[in-house]
Amino acid sequence: MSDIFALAIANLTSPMILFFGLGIVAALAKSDLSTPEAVAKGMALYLMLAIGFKGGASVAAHGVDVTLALALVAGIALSAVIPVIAYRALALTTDLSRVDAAAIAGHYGSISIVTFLAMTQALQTAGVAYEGYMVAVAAAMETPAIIVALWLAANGTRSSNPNAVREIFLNGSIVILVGAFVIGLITGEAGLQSIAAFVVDPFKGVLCLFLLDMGLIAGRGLQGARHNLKPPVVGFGIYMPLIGAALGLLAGKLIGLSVGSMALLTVLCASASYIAVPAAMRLALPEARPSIYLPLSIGVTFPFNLTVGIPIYLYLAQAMH
Amino acid sequence: MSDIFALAIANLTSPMILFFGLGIVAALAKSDLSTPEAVAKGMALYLMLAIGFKGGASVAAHGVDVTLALALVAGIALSAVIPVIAYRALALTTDLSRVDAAAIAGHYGSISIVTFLAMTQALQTAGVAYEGYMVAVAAAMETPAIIVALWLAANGTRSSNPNAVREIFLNGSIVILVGAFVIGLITGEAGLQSIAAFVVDPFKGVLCLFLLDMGLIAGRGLQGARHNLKPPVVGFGIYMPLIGAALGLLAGKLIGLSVGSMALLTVLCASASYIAVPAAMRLALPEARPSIYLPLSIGVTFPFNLTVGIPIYLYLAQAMH
Amino acid sequence: MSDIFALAIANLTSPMILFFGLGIVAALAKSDLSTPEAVAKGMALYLMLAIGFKGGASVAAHGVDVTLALALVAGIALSAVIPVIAYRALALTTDLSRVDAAAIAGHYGSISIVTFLAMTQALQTAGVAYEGYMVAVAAAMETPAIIVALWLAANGTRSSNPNAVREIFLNGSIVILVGAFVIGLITGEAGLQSIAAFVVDPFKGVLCLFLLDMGLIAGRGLQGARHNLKPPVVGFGIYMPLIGAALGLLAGKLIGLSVGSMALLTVLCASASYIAVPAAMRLALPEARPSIYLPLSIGVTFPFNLTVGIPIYLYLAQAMH
Amino acid sequence: MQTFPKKRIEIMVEAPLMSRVLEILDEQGVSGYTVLPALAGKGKDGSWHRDGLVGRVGSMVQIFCIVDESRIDEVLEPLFKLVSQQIGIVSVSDVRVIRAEHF
Amino acid sequence: MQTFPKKRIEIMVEAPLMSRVLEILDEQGVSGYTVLPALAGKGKDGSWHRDGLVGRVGSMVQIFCIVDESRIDEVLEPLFKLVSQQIGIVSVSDVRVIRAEHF
Amino acid sequence: MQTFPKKRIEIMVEAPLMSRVLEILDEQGVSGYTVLPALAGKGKDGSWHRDGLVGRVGSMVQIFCIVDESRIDEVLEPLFKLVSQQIGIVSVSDVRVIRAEHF
Ligand SMILES: Nc1ncnc2c1ncn2[C@@H]1O[C@H](COP(=O)(O)O)[C@@H](O)[C@H]1O
Ligand SMILES: Nc1ncnc2c1ncn2[C@@H]1O[C@H](COP(=O)(O)O)[C@@H](O)[C@H]1O
Ligand SMILES: Nc1ncnc2c1ncn2[C@@H]1O[C@H](COP(=O)(O)O)[C@@H](O)[C@H]1O
Ligand code: NA
Ligand code: NA
Ligand code: NA
Repeated sequence: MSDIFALAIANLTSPMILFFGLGIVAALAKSDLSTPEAVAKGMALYLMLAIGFKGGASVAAHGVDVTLALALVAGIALSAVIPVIAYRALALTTDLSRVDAAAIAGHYGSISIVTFLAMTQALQTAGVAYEGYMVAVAAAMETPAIIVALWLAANGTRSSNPNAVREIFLNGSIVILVGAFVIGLITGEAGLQSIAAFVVDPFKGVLCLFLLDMGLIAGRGLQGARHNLKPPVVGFGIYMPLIGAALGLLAGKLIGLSVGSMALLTVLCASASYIAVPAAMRLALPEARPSIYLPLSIGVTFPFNLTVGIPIYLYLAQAMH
Repeated sequence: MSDIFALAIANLTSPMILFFGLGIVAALAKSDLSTPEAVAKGMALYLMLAIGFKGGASVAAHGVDVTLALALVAGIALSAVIPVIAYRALALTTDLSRVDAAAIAGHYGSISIVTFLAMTQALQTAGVAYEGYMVAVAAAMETPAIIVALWLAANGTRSSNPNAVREIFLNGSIVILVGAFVIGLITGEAGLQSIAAFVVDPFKGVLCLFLLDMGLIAGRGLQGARHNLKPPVVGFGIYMPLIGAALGLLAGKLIGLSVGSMALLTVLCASASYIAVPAAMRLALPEARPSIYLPLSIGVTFPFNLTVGIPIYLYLAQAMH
Repeated sequence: MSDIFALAIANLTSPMILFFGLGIVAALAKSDLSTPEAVAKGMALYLMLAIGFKGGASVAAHGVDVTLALALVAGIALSAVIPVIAYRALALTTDLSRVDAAAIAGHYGSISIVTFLAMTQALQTAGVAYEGYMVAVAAAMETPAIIVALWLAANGTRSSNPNAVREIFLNGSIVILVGAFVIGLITGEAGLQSIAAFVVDPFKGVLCLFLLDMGLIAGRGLQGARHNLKPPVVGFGIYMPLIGAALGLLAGKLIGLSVGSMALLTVLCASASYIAVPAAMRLALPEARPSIYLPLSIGVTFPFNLTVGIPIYLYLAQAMH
Repeated sequence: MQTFPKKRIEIMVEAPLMSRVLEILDEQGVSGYTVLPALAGKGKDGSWHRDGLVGRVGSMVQIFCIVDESRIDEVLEPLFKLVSQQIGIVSVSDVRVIRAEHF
Repeated sequence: MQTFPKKRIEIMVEAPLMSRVLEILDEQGVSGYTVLPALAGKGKDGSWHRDGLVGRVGSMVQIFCIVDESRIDEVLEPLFKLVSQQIGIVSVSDVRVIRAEHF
Repeated sequence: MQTFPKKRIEIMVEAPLMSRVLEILDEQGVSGYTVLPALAGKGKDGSWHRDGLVGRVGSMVQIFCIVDESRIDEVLEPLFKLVSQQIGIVSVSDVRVIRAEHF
């Protein structure tokens, strides 16, 4: 069991996190460094395809056990429960409108796949194994939170729309994650071998370039946060991940996940969405202000998890197991 | 000689085809999954550069024989003859205008490089060798059909234009294919080694992502087909590839191609263009309706060849050889 | 010590240069072959990230010596001196306005990172080693020339602007080069290993595709040159690199660089910028005509260095060492 | 050359809302519309830039639709209802077209 | 500030036709033009979206050209001839420019 | 439906100059603006095309800004000062908006 400082150093000195830091610095320094939107979207597509496919292939290799089902159920439950807690916390500690609070809550129930990826890399570095099906759990956790958020906001104004729900469940990131997972499941080891040079070898490097871009966005988000977010809201962006992480650790312990999978479930609970949920919120809760939930999720919680959170979560997962 | 079902299964369960299927499903389910245009164009560029370069390098390695010349001549002849057959078939079985029929005919005389790539992968899986110069044949078959189509339409209205012809022969996909082929020919094995990590290793994986995108487009095309195409036209999109394939097999047999090259010539004859020819038709035959020839080529024939056609063609190539 | 013709042949028959040639031919033939802007920018980003990171990692591996500092100082000095020479040469041999001459001078004091990359490849092929810190020298040489150019133009009209200077030093290409260099320095060999499959293996291949695109642009630049550039200006685009190269060789010799690093310093002095400097000039010297300095830098000097210059510079570096 | 007066409705709206706006235009039975990508912008709800974005939130599109003067109100009504609760603006200008029957 | 009245010709045309339109504008000796990419659209000939497209067919571009009122007809004539047999539309609107000599 | 008359200022300017123009608009305190990417174009200073470009030079952007008639001159003044020494054009046209208070 490696100690927490070693984990923190290993994390902070990984090329991945350093490129993320470079992006933040460049953004704060107002450099014109930027990735074209098409390239950023292309990398996101690649990362989700690769992680989904590898997850499916590893499930095909190691087979399915009952914990897979348990992990899925736990993930869905957590994705639905966390927004309620987040909503209460915001209601108590901030003066945000019910709709804003509900929208934010939805983000924290859902997940950030990039934070998930960062943890998988940290696990590799620490030589800790994890189950491939955690990708499926990640996909399953993306949407329940959105439904709960709409329900939380409903008492306020009713502007949800049947169409929205379908769009939420068929949003691109879920389709590619689940689709690639199923394909990996079908083609198994052989399939993985045939395209490993694409989905495995360059993966870490692409993630570095992608995190450079995420750093640029997070840096801008940080600036936005400075202007639009009151301290209690910023605080929420820091302690809410820890609350989520605690729940994730407990659940992982209860259903008997391996250390690696436990760390992944933890980071899924701790992370906040900044792709699927914001898009859904613009459709279903237009009154909620993106100028609040976007900077909070991408400018505060995302960097926090990536730099401070990951080593903590991994340490605790090892300690509690 | 592997039997047809084995080939069909192997083809349908390859990551490539499964990602294509994922794309079709996502499109039909109206998911917002999509690849940015720039990324799709970038992948197309990469695939053509890689296939051209590898073809040239393998010719440099194995040397040129008379069958290369024969294959080129046969390819050009087939590309010119098939449109005439297609045109007659459409005139007999459909009520399409002369111009529409001519435009469609042009698509089927020309080729789909992606279908060609899919066959090369199927050959690899089946462990069947093929000649590198078939890429040159593919390039040579792209344009003759267009000229014939213009000639077929000419009796109707005359709107062709000298400029158009130059643009047709210098269209990007031909330039990159032929150019990369020549470069591969010049740099040979050494050149291939130096960039193999780019043009060889990740190739299959990129093809998967590209086919996901093609599936999305084909899915939309399929929907278009449902609305704009009468049954006899859809039928044409299914049986015309088989007619083309038959001719390809015969020609391959006559000029004594290897099994692999024979299968490739067959798939070239069976496939229909959806990049070079449509662009040329918009320039030279504006009266022809893209709402007919695009969905037919990309929504009907392309998926048919990819899923059903390839194993059949490969089986027949092995059987007839 | 390999002779110059061998070097020239090796250079001209490398896939890299051949793809560059293909691009030029395609552009001159007015083919519609093109790379989407986003893809071109993405490749540029990748190349700079990779070269910077590898440079930093190799410094981490081989340690820092005094020549690093000397090389940096020499590079900065050369980047500041060359524009003055270029400016005088233009004043003597052409009828360009002071502002146009100053703007052009700035381009030749700064550097072309792609030409630098081409030389690193030529060194690899020739089996000549070079120091990783030369990337830092390249980054350091990008901007001094710009300041000097503004100063040269100042006597004419004064339209520089404090903002401009900041933007010049924080321009994306410098940030990514230096940032990746520092990250490589921190993560060292281990970091390099972890993402080698991304930054090392496919590098040469990506460079080929990128040079195809550069060829397309250079070809268009060449056409622009034909119309907008008088012979004396075109001549300057040929002899100025040689002057720069001479200074680079001398400086390299004086500070005792290795053969490889000497060749790299030479090519940095010989090359002219077509990304950072033009952008800076549009901001700080709007009266200077891009229709002159862009085609000159990208249509004349860049192809010259890539095809003729590199073998000469490498030969001389070996001869003088 | 004879041209006919029409109205050009221009809608700036967040990318995720695009499909909604197009649905409305379809319901209104307009003869056609075009969507142009926007690169960056600024308004009451802050500024945005498309570069590097991964999701669709935070980038906007411009939708324009040329309609006959007579249709203008019935088309604007629902558009206004939608955009008023969203980030975005709607403007109208005069244009003349060559093929009247086309619109 | 003094401005001068001009006409803004706007042409929506399929990407493959772009070069044709620009040739026409060059022949007409207009002082300049600009091409904007379109993302998606719908018209008599169906709807289209740029995403994922590999070829140029099925995506459109917007070309606009600011010309002097006096030139309008001679410029529209050939444009109309081309676009009438293609997928696309042409519209004209009034604009005012700062530098009259520029157009 | 009630609409209010406004002015639409449209600026074509080189990509590197974009931030300058936006600074000016901010200084003028306009309520907002939008930047659209341009694909290609031609003018007094030659023609350009975005494809394959690595740097930002040689490509242009279109910036439009809807302002109240009353503000038009003070906004045009500095824009003109900037663009007159750069590659680019400025034009103004009439539009009508739904939410007057928005501008
Ligand atoms: N008359 C015009 N109509 C439309 N766009 C124009 C016109 N003149 C110039 N432009 C655009 O403005 C850019 C710069 O114009 P110029 O300064 O004349 O080179 C051109 O490249 C075009 O994109
Ligand atoms: N009424 C309209 N308003 C705006 N754009 C239109 C309109 N009609 C057609 N378009 C655009 O022009 C393209 C071709 O129109 P059409 O020839 O009618 O199919 C469409 O795909 C749209 O992008
Ligand atoms: N006055 C304006 N002129 C041009 N574009 C505007 C204007 N106001 C807003 N926009 C655009 O519409 C978007 C949303 O506006 P808003 O709802 O005010 O934030 C902005 O991000 C701009 O892209
Ligand atoms: Na979460
Ligand atoms: Na064919
Ligand atoms: Na230089």
